[in-house]
Amino acid sequence: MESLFLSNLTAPPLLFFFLGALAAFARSDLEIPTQIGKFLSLYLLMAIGFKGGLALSASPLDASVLRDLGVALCLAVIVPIYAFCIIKRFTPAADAAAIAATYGSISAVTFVTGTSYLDSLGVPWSGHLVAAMALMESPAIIIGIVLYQTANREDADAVGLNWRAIGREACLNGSVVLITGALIIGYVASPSAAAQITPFTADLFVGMLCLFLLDMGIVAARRLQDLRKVGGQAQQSPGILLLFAIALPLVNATITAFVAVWLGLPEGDALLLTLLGASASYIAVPAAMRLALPQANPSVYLSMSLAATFPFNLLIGIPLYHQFTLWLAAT
Amino acid sequence: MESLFLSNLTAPPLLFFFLGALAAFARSDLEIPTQIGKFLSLYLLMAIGFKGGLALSASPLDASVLRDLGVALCLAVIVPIYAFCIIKRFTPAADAAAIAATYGSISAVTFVTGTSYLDSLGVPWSGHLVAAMALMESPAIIIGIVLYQTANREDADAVGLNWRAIGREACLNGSVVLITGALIIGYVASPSAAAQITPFTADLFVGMLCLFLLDMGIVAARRLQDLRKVGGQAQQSPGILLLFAIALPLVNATITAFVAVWLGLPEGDALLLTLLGASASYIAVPAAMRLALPQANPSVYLSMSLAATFPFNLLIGIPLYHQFTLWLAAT
Amino acid sequence: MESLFLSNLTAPPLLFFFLGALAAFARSDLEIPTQIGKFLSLYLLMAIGFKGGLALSASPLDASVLRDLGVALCLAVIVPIYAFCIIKRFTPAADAAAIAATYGSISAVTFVTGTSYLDSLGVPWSGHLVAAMALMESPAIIIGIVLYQTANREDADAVGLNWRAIGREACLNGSVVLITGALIIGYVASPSAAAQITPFTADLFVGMLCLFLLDMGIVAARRLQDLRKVGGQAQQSPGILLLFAIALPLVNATITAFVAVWLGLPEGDALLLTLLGASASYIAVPAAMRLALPQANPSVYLSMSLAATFPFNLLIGIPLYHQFTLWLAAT
Amino acid sequence: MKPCKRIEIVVEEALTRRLEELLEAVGAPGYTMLPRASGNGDRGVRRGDDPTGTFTNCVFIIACDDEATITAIIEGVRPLLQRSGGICLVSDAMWVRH
Amino acid sequence: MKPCKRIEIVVEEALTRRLEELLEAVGAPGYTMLPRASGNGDRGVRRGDDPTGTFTNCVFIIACDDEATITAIIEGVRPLLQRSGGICLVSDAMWVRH
Amino acid sequence: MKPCKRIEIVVEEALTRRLEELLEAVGAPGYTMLPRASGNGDRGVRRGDDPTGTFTNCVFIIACDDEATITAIIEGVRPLLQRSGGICLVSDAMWVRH
Ligand SMILES: Nc1ncnc2c1ncn2[C@@H]1O[C@H](COP(=O)(O)O)[C@@H](O)[C@H]1O
Ligand SMILES: Nc1ncnc2c1ncn2[C@@H]1O[C@H](COP(=O)(O)O)[C@@H](O)[C@H]1O
Ligand SMILES: Nc1ncnc2c1ncn2[C@@H]1O[C@H](COP(=O)(O)O)[C@@H](O)[C@H]1O
Ligand code: NA
Ligand code: NA
Ligand code: NA
Repeated sequence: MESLFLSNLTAPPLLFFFLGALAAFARSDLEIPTQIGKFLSLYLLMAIGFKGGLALSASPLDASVLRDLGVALCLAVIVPIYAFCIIKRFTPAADAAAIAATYGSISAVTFVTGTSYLDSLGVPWSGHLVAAMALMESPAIIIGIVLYQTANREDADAVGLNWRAIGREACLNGSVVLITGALIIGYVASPSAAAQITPFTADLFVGMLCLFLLDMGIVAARRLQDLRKVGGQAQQSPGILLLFAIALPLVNATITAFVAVWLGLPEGDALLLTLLGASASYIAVPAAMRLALPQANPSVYLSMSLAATFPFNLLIGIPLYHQFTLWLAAT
Repeated sequence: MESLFLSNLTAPPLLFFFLGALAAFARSDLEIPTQIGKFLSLYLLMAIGFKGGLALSASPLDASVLRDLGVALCLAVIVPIYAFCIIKRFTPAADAAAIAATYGSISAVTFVTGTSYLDSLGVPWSGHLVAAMALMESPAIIIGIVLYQTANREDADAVGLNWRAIGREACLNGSVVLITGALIIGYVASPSAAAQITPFTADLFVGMLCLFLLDMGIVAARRLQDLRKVGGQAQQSPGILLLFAIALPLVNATITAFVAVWLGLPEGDALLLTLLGASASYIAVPAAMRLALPQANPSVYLSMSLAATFPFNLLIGIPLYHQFTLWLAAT
Repeated sequence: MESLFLSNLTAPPLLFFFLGALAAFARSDLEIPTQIGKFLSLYLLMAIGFKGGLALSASPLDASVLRDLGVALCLAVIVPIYAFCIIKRFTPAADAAAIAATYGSISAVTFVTGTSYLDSLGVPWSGHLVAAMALMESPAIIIGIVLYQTANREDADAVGLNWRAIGREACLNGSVVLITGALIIGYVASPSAAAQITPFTADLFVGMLCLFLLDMGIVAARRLQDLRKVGGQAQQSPGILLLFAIALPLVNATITAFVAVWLGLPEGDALLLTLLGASASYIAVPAAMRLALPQANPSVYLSMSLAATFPFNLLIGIPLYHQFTLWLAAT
Repeated sequence: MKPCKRIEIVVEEALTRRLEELLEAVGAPGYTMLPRASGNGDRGVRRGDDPTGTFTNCVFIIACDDEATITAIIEGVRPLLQRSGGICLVSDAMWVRH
Repeated sequence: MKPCKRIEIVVEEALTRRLEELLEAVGAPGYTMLPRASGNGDRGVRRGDDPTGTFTNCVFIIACDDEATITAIIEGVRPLLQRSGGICLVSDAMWVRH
Repeated sequence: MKPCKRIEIVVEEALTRRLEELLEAVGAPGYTMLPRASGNGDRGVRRGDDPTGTFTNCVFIIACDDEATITAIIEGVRPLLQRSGGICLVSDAMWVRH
């Protein structure tokens, strides 16, 4: 087990994340330009979508695939509900709803790092997990807003929520569209066409991931510093928020791992599904929440997800959940 | 014939173009940062120039190459002249001149997509077509302005055109310089030096093209939406403009295809030359027109070229012209 | 010897540098977006660091490596001191200090172009030269400021230099952090992990270098034009500055070459160390000088380094120093 | 040249589309938008560096010479600022008519 | 501090070089240019997203305290705006002399 | 709405952090920063195109209604401008309170 942790911690993508975080903590001026950060993130979404589509086209779409997708969808609906019930005891309803939505959704880069972890161990994984990821991105947004509205009927009415706009923004946010689109294109691509694209999507993948995680390390470390500074503004102590940022992924991972093992998923798929459960969104959901729930404080939910949960999942979560699902499957 | 259309429509680059257009029509927030769009476009120009130069250095420069280049240059001069004569009956002279220049010039990305179409079919093409492309980019700019001046002597004099500046801007616009430069560099590069660069210029080519066409899909769809909105501003109905945007490439393609077959060009070269005739500029010419003919409305000529002709050539034009040149050559 | 010069001048990276410079002199609108320029530069630093780390891990860290690093560090301390003594006779003390710091430090891209030159000739070089480069980047900044303070005690006191901030900015500037970090990551990476990243860091290297040198050609040519325009502002004639910009690298190269040959370095390493001595910083040092020595004129030191020394080293320096070290070693 | 008001609004980039829709709805004669600004205010630092755009601002500049439209813009932007932060400055300027 | 005019000009990015040449020609004391703005006006939306720069704006800010130069800038920019669109605003400001 | 001063500062990007620290130190109520500006002035052209950021500017906008803070900002920024160049403009504006 220790070797899994160690080999994860010395994987170059992780080390580049560390490098970025260290640079930011030391106040180095190392910086990835914003548009490059977005480019790297678009690249990763496109590449993982295309990879998933290729893998999907290689194995027939059968009932078990549909079952897995259905289960993933259920998780995306259930997780934010119980998360909201727990968190709202400690924070204002708007913040609780935004946190619930954040943790009910997923982080594509955490997933992508998981696939690169599995690839480096030589453990196979199935393409339909990418579809599961795309499916799990949006529902939490809707659920989060409904929960808030139920809890705070008056305020919500006053705002006059535009449900059509929210629905559209949830389902059509850029990352969902790009992953889904690339997945379908990879699925329908002829083998010769796919072969022309794989040097881009496959060979560069780990290198681009390294560069993106370098950026994420810088951003996460800065956000952590800012969080300490403006800690007083939030209505909760940073300590409580940090606790939640570690506890929520652990709880979600445990539940998802049980489901994965109960479904009898193979090793790689079990880890990836667990990782989807454990990970929290830091792009799609915060973007949607700023529009639909502006009264929630982004320094709370975005910082928890980006500065605490994301590094935790990357550094400790991946090998931990791997070990846990293996152990569960063995018992 | 149907299979050519179908295999073209399911080529990943085209599908990414669709994906971008769909995302924009659905008002998704999917977006490629501007500087990334420019980077992808620079990459494609550099890569196609280098490829062309390598191909050119492999086959001796003989009389037929010079003949083809001469013919390409003639096309670039003649096309805008007759286009102007037709269009100026329907639009103000400035707009007619700008449209003529736009359609007399070429679209490097349409060309590049054509080469990727041929590569996927295994049809060879010659490097000197890239040189033809570079040659065909600028003349239409000068011709367009001369035409406008001839038709509108008074207004043109009032503006006080700076011919030296126009000439320089036409011949030294960034894309011409980059394609030509990369072509020459590819031509003189030693085989071992070329081998160090091809992983960049050749292996990534289709993947980068996919990402760029995703961007172009978004931009074209948005421009189409804007065109509908501000339709009333132009002095023509959008319908007429759309008609021209489809009719002009068809006419130009027909003429160029006859020339290509009359020259006895091999299959791949005939398609590429036809594509150069049929395609319309949406970078170099509009940029030059904004400076030299500001009285022309860019919503007219740029939208026609970008939002109608470009997708038309990509989706239908390429296999159609292919089929047509094959049929012409056979009869 | 002529063949070395010629093969260097026809190497694609150099030709792209020429292309950019030509485009800028001709006032073409060819332009690499700023964030793309930074991305390319980050890529090169990451790639050369990673490459160096891999090479280092392949050969055992022995005493000679430590000796080379120590010598490199000494050079970085001595060069700015004698440079300052010479230059301060001709320019104000602040400018002299900034120039000394600039030429005492190194240019990573010149180094990188040197490695690509060696690779194309099939001459091997050692990974620890990358470590030497990282070590040589910062000391000159501190030395330069100390020299200025010693020469101008009063002014320096008035400014109230914040030595802690200067030290941090010198040692933690982005390029040092990225090269060092990537070097360490390359060193500890397992062979299988390294194999996943090399398509990114190694295969794309020369292509990305070409694109970056295209950008540098544009920037250097523009700076040269600006230098002529504002020449009157500086307190020295552009002629003197240009002379220094060629003489300083020649002197530094001669000294370093003697040291390299005296150390008995193999051919490739001797060239790279000489190149480190000869090259001048145009990113890290100017950035630090703007903060610590704002009274020095950046049009002087940055233009000398970027618009004269950088092209000189690239075009003539690399083969010249190569020839010189070979000749020294033979005698 | 004729007198007008120069309205300058700083909001986070996520709200760009909302603000554009508002300006169109109230009939603003035009606007210019500068993206990718960073900033600092009551709600803490917005570095303009994260991939979400939540901590990135943008600046709108609106020249307007119609009293009613000016009021409509200000009243329309107020709730936006209340919920999501930002500032709105109004100053006098002369509009060079062309 | 001394009083001056703050001139703000929005034109499309393609005209940047023309405007810079104009400012140099009339002897403007300096200028600052913010690139990559989007906008909306009489000539429709300019999204700032296309690869041509035709639908992208930029903003020039010029501080100037010389009457004659101010007039020269305004008169020089007017035909540019007439042909290609854009706006020019002039307002009062105090220039902190250093 | 209440009256305030709108302070606009152009400095080179390398000084961003210094200026931010200054604004924090004197208690400015907030600021907005627009990066990647180019410009021209006494010290020659700054194209905003080089990899060092030395020839790139940025624009700070600060709304402030407290006399003492305004003075502190102006006096704090003056030595910065003296050594490294740039400009500082102060004008009147109305601050839309939300
Ligand atoms: N006094 C101010 N001057 C200039 N910009 C400000 C000021 N206060 C706030 N801002 C801008 O508005 C954004 C949101 O402000 P706030 O809602 O106060 O956090 C900040 O990130 C700044 O960009
Ligand atoms: N009233 C206005 N306020 C601010 N910016 C404007 C205004 N009108 C036009 N603009 C800017 O000027 C550009 C060209 O305007 P127009 O020529 O009216 O289409 C627009 O894209 C805007 O960026
Ligand atoms: N009169 C001015 N109007 C607007 N911006 C200016 C002016 N003078 C200087 N600047 C800006 O301040 C920067 C430094 O100016 P300087 O110190 O005069 O070289 C320039 O690059 C411009 O961006
Ligand atoms: Na989750
Ligand atoms: Na054409
Ligand atoms: Na040196």
